[in-house]
Amino acid sequence: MKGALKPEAAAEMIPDGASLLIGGFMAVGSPERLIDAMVERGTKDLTVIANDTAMPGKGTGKLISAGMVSRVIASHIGLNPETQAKMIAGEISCELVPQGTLVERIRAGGMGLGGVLTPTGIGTEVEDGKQVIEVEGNRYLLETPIKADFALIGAWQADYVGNLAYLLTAHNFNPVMALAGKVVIAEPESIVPVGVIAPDAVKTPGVLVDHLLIRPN
Amino acid sequence: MKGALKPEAAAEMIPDGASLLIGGFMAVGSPERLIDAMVERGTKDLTVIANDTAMPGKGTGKLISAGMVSRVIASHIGLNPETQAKMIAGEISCELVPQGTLVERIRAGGMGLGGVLTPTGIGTEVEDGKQVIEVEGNRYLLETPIKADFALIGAWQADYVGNLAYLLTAHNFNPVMALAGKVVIAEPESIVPVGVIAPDAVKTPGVLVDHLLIRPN
Amino acid sequence: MDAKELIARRVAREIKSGMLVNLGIGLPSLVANFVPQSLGVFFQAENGVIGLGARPPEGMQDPHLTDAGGGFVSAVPGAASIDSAMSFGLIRGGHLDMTVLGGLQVDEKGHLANWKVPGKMVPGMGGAMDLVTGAARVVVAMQHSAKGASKIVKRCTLPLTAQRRVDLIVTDLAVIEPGPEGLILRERAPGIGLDHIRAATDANLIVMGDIPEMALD
Amino acid sequence: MDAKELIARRVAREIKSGMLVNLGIGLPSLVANFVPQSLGVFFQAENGVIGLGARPPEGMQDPHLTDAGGGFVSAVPGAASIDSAMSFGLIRGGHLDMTVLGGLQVDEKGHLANWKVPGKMVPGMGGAMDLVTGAARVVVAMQHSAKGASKIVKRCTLPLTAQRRVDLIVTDLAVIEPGPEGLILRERAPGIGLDHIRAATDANLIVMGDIPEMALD
Repeated sequence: MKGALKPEAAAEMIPDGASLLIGGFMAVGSPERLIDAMVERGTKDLTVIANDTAMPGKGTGKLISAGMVSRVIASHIGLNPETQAKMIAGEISCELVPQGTLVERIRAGGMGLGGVLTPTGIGTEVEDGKQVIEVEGNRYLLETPIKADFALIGAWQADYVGNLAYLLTAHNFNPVMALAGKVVIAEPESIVPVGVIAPDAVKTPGVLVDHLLIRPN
Repeated sequence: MKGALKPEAAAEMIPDGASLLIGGFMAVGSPERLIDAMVERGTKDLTVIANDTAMPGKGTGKLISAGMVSRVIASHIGLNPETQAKMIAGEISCELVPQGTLVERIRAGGMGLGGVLTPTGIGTEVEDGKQVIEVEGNRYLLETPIKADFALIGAWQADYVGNLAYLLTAHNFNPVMALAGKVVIAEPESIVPVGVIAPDAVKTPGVLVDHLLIRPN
Repeated sequence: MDAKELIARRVAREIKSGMLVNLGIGLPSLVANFVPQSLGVFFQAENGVIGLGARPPEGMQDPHLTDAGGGFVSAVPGAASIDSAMSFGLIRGGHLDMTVLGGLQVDEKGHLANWKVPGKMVPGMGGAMDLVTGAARVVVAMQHSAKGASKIVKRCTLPLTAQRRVDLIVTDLAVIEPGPEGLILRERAPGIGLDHIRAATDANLIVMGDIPEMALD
Repeated sequence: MDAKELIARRVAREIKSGMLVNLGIGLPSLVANFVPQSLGVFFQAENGVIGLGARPPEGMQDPHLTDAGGGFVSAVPGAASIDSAMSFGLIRGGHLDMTVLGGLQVDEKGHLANWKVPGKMVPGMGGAMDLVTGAARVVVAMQHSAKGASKIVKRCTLPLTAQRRVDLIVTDLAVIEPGPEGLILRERAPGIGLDHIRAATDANLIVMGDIPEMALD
């Protein structure tokens, strides 16, 4: 059984310089209350690993606007002009990763695999500096695993075992990221009694989740 | 929309010498009606890729007993003495693969990855003859992807789009195998109208499924 | 008919019954308007849904159901939720029958550049590299020229999206099929002559026999 | 108390509140009987469930809910279904807090052999290699000797299960902790003297200070 934390208490656990996997796709499925509490606290020098940096005022975009992020690993930052501007100004270093590679690198980190062998990026500048492995006559990039100090997960339902269920396109990176954070904090939209989420509806088993955020209000 | 086939019609699609991914764990979640129809037809020289060969009279064990299988790729054959006997007699060649490696190799085949980098098997006889890749100071076996001519999937519910849902421990290898067969045949316990399986309950999207078996009776 | 509608209508004719199709943001997304519902086509949004439907009526939008551009969408009967790992597994594994993307340049080798203008626009590749690498069929939908310059060139000067040769280019002037020998002119836009196309194209076009006008449903 | 119960009771004391634990088939499976429900421990069956419960009453067995040995089980409140990819992702990724396995041999380096007797027993490794490679803690539960021969040996003559040093060995005679310097004797079984243990062990044991008797709840 896991107790549920207030967003402020969860934000306090995250020190300056931490690396964070943050779920969501253009902020859909992102843990917004936790992000708000982090902005309130003003943690510095964060590494954010996420599909994108959303847009100003939404999801991970709030952390960018608040100047809390020094490094981004993402597949797309094009809809957040502030990320682009800070990257050009040298305030944020950006590693851009193909979306399918990014999710597999995180999965590999979380599932104890040594990396990802993908055809994506072969023959492009994504190949630069990377090992190319030939398997059965085809060439693949070796992409390294990703783990982080924290995974911040947005979910639909949770129970107090920590089991999580997601809705529709709010799944995105969340189920995979929940595997790869040393500490996993989940922000569900509701928390239901243990036993209410059917075993087949659980997408993230509770054993992966360290802390839950309390219900809104 | 996919029409539903009788088991005999599905079994007829599978020629001698075909490679088959067959879902199930000790026959739990295996497509039993399809296997029965295959035994009736007596297809020869099959390669069976499955977690195990169950036991005589159950699941893939029926194909072994009927002498239809010349090659097995599995993680465990210890509960089927016929597989052991035929292996020792040289009638079946067996490749034994750690269970976690087997499922990842099939996933890699189905998801267009070049292979699997796993720590499992390092320093054991599983390492023999395989490439070892060092990533960030750790050593991993490079295990190659697996695909097959057919994937034979046992499911709980299907709709006529081909979407599949599974129950409890009858998931096992089925969702991953549905990615890696050139032709995917699913045997559901029931077929429901399109729209009845909620999008979040679908574990195998219908786009992966080529044929459904008709409902029993 | 404006240029975008022309392109979208022509691309729509490439889509066959039962396909799984991914449409890029912008021009490509217009294609859905011209695909008859009777075809039973499923559209994938790579952020996590198969079975993308129309924009929902005002007041019925749901923040858990959006497309890859972040816009509100609906789900058709038989839709399936997928996480990012499954989404890109389907793409990279060749289960996606067709992707339609915009382009900045396509060259005589059929190579596409569509994700970066060094020093100007560095939004990240998002899913584009996986889509072009893995989809069974890649169709580029774009204006023939931008700011007076041909987007069809001898050799891409912008960074490539993949080393894979795209399958078809549809512009407001022509339909062009890249092949091992070069760019084959297949169709002319209504009322557009060969000389017009040649003059607007900064690459060699292979012209074999009479070039018909595009058929548009 | 028979030898098996003794071993199971002692291993049970290694299990702490909130752990995720995988118990092997046979002797290790008895451990569950001695873990108080109040600890909130979740048992994983690698075939696909977290939250394994007791055998269901006669007539209430369900073919979709079995353990890795194929026996009928139940699910506790808060249980989660997982497919084989997630199951072994949890194991290999270090999310499994403890695995308890049987052994054929353990040697002075703490290496375990438990899956093959060349020429005699070749059942396949099933999940054993992944479990020993990936679990946070590996406990071997076995009789000290088989057919009069010590199962604790200088160097394994049987094929290894992994190159990883196991964390603890619990037998009917002793509790032994493999360390970088060798096998450290930690506890004696009730009524068993040091000389008895030494005589029954075909390997060097490091004995430091007084060796207490096993505590058994």
